[in-house]
Amino acid sequence: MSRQPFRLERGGRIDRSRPLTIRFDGETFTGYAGDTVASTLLANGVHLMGRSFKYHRPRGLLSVGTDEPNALLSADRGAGRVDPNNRASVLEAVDGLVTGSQNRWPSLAFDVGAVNDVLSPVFVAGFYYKTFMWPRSFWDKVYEPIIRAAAGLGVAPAGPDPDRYAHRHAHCDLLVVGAGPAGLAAALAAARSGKRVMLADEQAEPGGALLHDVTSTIDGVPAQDWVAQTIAALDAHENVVVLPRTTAFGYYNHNHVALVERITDHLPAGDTHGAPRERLWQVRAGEVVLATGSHERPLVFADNDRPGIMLAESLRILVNRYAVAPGREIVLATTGSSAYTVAADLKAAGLAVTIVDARLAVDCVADTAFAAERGITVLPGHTVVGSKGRLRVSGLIVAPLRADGSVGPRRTLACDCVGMSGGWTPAVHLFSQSRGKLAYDAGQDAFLPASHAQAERSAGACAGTYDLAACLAAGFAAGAQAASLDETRAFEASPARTGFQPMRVMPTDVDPGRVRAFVDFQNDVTAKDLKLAVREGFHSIEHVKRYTTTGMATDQGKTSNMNALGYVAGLLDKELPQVGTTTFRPPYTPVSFGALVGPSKGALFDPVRKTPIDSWAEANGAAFEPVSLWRRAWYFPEDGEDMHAAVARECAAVREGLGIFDASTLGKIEVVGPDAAEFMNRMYVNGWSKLAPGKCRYGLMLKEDGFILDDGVVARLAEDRFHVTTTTGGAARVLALMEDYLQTEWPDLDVFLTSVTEQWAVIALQGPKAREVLAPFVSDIDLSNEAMPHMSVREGYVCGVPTRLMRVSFTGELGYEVNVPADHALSVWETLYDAGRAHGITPYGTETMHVLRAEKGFIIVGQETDGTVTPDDVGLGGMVSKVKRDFVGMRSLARPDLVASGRKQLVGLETLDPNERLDEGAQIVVDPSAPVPVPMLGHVTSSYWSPACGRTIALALVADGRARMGETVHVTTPGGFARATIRNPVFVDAEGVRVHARDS
Amino acid sequence: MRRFNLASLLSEATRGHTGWGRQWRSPEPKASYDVIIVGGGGHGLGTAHYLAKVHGITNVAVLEKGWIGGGNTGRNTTIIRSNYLYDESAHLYEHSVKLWEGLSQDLNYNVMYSQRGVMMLAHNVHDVQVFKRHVYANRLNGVDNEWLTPEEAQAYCPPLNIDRSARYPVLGAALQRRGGTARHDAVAWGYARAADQRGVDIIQNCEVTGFRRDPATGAVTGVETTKGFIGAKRVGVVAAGHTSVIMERAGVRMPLQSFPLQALVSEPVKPVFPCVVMSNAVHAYISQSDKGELVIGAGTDQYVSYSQQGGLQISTHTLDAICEIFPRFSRMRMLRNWGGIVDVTPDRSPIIGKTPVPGLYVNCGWGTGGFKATPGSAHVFAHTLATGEPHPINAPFTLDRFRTGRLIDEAAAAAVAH
Amino acid sequence: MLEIRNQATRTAPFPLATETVKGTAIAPLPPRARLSLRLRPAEAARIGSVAGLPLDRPIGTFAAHDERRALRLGPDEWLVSGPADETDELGARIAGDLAGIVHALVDVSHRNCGLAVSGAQAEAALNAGCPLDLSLAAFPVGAATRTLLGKAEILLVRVDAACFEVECWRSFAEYVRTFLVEAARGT
Amino acid sequence: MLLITCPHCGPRPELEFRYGGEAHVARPADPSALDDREWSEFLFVRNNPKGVFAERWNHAHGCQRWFNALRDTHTDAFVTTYPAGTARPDMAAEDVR
Repeated sequence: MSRQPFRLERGGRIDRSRPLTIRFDGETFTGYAGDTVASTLLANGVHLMGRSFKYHRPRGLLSVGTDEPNALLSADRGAGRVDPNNRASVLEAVDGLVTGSQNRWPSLAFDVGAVNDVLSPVFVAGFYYKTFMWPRSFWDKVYEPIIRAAAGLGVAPAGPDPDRYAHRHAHCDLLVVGAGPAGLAAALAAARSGKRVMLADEQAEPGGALLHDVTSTIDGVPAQDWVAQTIAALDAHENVVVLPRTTAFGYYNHNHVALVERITDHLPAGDTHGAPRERLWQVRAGEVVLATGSHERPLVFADNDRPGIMLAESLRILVNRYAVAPGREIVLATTGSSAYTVAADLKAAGLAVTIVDARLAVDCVADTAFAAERGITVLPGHTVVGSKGRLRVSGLIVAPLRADGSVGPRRTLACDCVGMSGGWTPAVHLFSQSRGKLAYDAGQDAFLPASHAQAERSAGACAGTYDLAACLAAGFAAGAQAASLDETRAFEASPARTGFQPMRVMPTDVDPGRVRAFVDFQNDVTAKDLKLAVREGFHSIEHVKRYTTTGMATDQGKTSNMNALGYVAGLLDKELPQVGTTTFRPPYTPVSFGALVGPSKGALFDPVRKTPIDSWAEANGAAFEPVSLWRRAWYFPEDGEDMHAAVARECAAVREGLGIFDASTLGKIEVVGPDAAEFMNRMYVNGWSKLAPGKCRYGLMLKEDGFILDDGVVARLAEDRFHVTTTTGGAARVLALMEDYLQTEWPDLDVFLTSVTEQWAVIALQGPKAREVLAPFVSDIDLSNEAMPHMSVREGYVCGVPTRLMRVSFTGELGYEVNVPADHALSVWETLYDAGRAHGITPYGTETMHVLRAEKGFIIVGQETDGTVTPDDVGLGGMVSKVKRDFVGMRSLARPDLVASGRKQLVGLETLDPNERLDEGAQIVVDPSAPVPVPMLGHVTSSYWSPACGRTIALALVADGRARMGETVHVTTPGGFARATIRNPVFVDAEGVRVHARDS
Repeated sequence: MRRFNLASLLSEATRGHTGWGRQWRSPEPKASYDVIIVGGGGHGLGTAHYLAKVHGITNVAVLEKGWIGGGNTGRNTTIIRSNYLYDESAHLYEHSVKLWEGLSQDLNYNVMYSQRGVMMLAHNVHDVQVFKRHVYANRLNGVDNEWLTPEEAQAYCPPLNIDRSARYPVLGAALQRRGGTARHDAVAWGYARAADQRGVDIIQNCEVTGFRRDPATGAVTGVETTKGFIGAKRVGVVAAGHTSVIMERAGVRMPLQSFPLQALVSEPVKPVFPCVVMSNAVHAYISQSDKGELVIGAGTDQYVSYSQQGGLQISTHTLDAICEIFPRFSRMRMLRNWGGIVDVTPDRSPIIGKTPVPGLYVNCGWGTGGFKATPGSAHVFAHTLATGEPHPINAPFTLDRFRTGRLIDEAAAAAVAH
Repeated sequence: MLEIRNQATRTAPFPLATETVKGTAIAPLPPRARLSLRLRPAEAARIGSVAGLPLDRPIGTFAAHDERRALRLGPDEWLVSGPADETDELGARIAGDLAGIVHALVDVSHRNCGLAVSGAQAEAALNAGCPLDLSLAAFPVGAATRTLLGKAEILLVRVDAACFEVECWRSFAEYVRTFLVEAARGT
Repeated sequence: MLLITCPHCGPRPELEFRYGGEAHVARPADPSALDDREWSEFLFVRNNPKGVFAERWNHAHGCQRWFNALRDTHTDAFVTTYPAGTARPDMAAEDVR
């Protein structure tokens, strides 16, 4: 157990009364509540936390923020709760948390992959485009597997994720992103308006940079007290919601902002109480104030990536917020003023500090005076040319810059920690995502928000304002304006040390082509890689980025982009804006798939629609198949039966006795109004004016392009009322298409459409005994053949409940479709089933339905047809009205290719071997020995064992099929070809006698 | 120009890689060219390469509004396959796959065509019918494609969840082993370098603002650009999502609509996903890049847009499906989410060929699937531009098919179930 | 066979027990009579009301009279509901009121089913899947609209500050109920 | 996700809407009178501008009414929405700024 040798005696926002332990690479370390994993490790003197992507260089923490590129760890919270690539800098320390380093073997300290570092002269940017091409077959088998295994950082989770994730849609008048000084002031200003305010911040507690500011005062009180007062003030407003641990990661159209809230990861495993791990917030905000702060820039010099070399402000955070000494002997290398504040705080915490300032002495007089007052040594006008150490920095090599720009003699400053500050980059990510335009501000060397695309304001450091009082005032003004309050307010606050001289790459005394000065740490992109890219003609920053991969690591270039852009601009001798800024894409920081998926998994991935009879089917052993969102009974196996046997038995039962089938999923639309028949005439290929009430007719519907869209039986209930059925999958599509035509093309028609798919459950009774079994339960309807012939509809009662009873058949047998109100369906089904048992009633599923209709040559839309089939193609050309002036799709039927010869037509197929069942989808050829590409005639659309025929049967679409009756063709099989004969597609009862069965 | 190979790479390594020159020049436009190609994506640059290499036409300029490869070439999920149903499509995409197979060597630029296999999952009986139809048709067309049982599919792609109780169980899969992925940026750069080597001028930051036509014949005589007028005997427009905008400047209305298409990648992880998996039923496709990122594609947003930005709901919907099929990825994180602009024709097949304007040719309408076709598309379009007549492979992909009704509708052929 | 009339029992598409999660109660509602009424807006304005229910309320609200309600879902669409045993009576009354006027009246009593969602967190639970602004200001008591809950279409009615009624098509009931329970857990 | 103002229901999230492509493409009164080219233009050829576009939307999960919108396809900003069957308003993107 460690004793935290680098923990400072006093200070910090950690809770020393709540110690905790975490594990890292098998060792146990102690820390306190309020620590991150990084601060815990550093408190214990552990700086080596990771290995870089390409060269496997030893790396430590660079930043304590979300911009951390190096210290990426796996986090293990128990079974199934393991995930890679967590930033140690923001990963909250939780008692019992197990972490591990990544991308190293066999250990972090000794990593074989570091051989890449030795080979780095070869492995420069884009090297793989230039080699690995010979021999050709080696790419897949040798080169690529090696490259892939070397890349990739952490290891993907191994099993399903046991955690729950929540979603929340929210609306507010004002969303403030970032609870630093500007964001807090904005929320404070808006709070009193009474409007709904949301304030989101990615850190565990609000306050932003003020949480590590121990010297500033605001309006006379210490900054951290001001934070506490402000939070208390906001909490007192019911209209304000403060969301800590919540990152706004995506700014989408029309002020739609996505945030992710981390709810349980900071809690010990036993304390989560079933709460979701994370919550995705989708906020529609009237106004947005972005107060997202800024990121510090590293300095680019040789070997600037050793563990112990960090961003300067991060050292200040470690000391002031976490009470951790990142080292005892610290050198701060800087090109700007903010590092002096860091130095003062480090010194105040008892650490030895030296400042190396690349600015000439005359350019940093005020800063050096400030340092001198505090007894801090400053080397102004010095560049950094290298560092020493291997797994931890042991010295910084510096050299004076001469007036002529040359570099003087080197000297090494011994140290165990380095802070670097290359200036600041406003975090304009969300602003840029909102499609606001950025403009380059040369004075600040930064891209700043210029013109807005949405109802948005940027305030504070993200808009280039660094002084505390100015940030507060800007935030307040933004919040007030966003809340339509005409208010401003001045704040009194300690002045901040701001300003820097941008320096893309530190001047050096050696051949810059030989040193490795890292720009993008994680992806191991060096300044010389950028130079190589420019040399090779990659001049757009997007090209440079893609060629070198700079800015494409998991930190998305937060620390590297400005250095890269500035350096490339310098190489090209162009202004920065001419080289461009890379586009910022969501998410701001990586977001778990789980949070994005939310509840939509398992049973909630997609609704499973069930019919009212589903429970009966399940209880009776049905196998189910998914059909669009529905689950339908597929077949009802009896003990030991496979699908083939069950379907054969079910088919026989329907042909010889009685089958009962749940057809409830059929789409149903009630078409009502004086113009109903006219509307139907326009929507369907056939005519409806002459269909008498009480009659049914099979209808066929096209899309405007002339191809079959849907079909179904239509019953005319009254002059002005049709009960239209559609296919199961087509129900929504057909209704939508009808509504579209009705509302937008023919608004003059007096017709209304109502979906009744789920009002009416449909029980199909099919088979010679259908009438006999049904009759006793029907009242008010005469079922006799004369009174109710095939294709008729009657309204009355069955089992005492209202019914729309249709005498229709999709099987070729005497049949009824009993429509009953859905809540009554199960009861009616059970009554009919019980009564039918004496007659051998057999429940059947969709597979049997398919076989029975195929025996009759009936098509199924979507199986015999795809989106390229006309009525004539499937032998239904006769249905197309010759007298109607127009209907949807009619004109297209006359297009040249739709009337050309050689179209595929529906035929039947019989294999020479009556037991051979063809594959649905099999292709049909004349000559199987023809050279590739073998010309194809068509394909098998349906294929079954037909109990009625005692053999297999198939339907197929075959070019000029109707002219090929009797021809023998060859059909593909998994192993070769089968021979088959083309025939008429009706296999059973071609005369259609059975459906007209006389009264028994 | 230096050839790329291990020897040159090692030799440069010893001298700090200072000997590499530009991969392509950055010339000012000449007064006129034999052929101008509008659009510096993979298809356009490839067209220039094949014009020079196959047809000996080197007085060619590629005009790019921004930076080459910056459109859909650099924004797609890099899936390559040729297992299309219809003869016309199968021949086109197979032509492309064959060119992919030798492309690195042809260009002397490693485009990393990785034939790791593309697997399409069948989730219901209808999918099975449709995919088997593809498998059989492909085989007769000389395109590899095979049917796998769920167990075989999982053996090929271990993260696959083949639990039969899943909301959309895997009933089988069609696998094209020769399919795979490639490094998209390298395709643009490789073609640019190869074309440049043969004398083609690649002109970036040059937007075509209008067309000049012969008043007598109506034929195109050149283009107005932000760098001035440039004469041309023939002009080929290969502008993907912006084709309608460009063609309107030539007075031609196209049967095209431009939609946002989104994709996303995860943080990089060690190899975990060996192939490409597509699931049409749940609208998702996924592979893992050589860098380790899971590369995930979604469907288009529903509305026409040139904003290169879509709604979050498209990505979340896709991830729903990905996590349902691959539950282990729930704790992976989305690293980057972006959008492109895809131009979609009514039958979702491309238009490659002549236009009503003499001398003006167009290659567009690749929708969500253009990357895979890059070499084949470029090769036949070069033929069309060089000879004035379509190559037999692109002959069916005319603008006129919308008049005759002879559509090539692969999506319709996979019609949704009854 | 009239003697067996009305003997068939009604079977609800979800369990009849109320589920309470983190203070949010999700309770099945008893069956109701529901009639979809379609009528041109001009005619509706002229008629004023049917079955004692005003037709001229703003789209997205409902009018109530005794146990009857008329939800105005669109310019020409109302969902009229009442006690389950009044379906025929309600239909006849409306048809009578609209005699001679072009309209469509379709019985959808069994198409929809309802759940009550109540409790202080009801709004938050619904917002797990409903993208609308459900604050009292934006969606007050009396509001009624078609919208979405996750991947299902619902009818959402606010009957009280802390009580909503959610109706959906019957086959989506299991999904909607499961979704709401999960959503309540996530509040 | 877009925020779309339904003329009947007010601003609602895009999730509730279904897109319908270009507006004001009236179905010919007598399709048979059109030749193949004219008919194919009606079927397939659409304006696809980068800029203000008149398009159709259906409030599918709301009032279920179709309506039209002017939207700038470059920025996705709506200029206005208006009922189906009414003429395209004479407005440009600048009018709403």
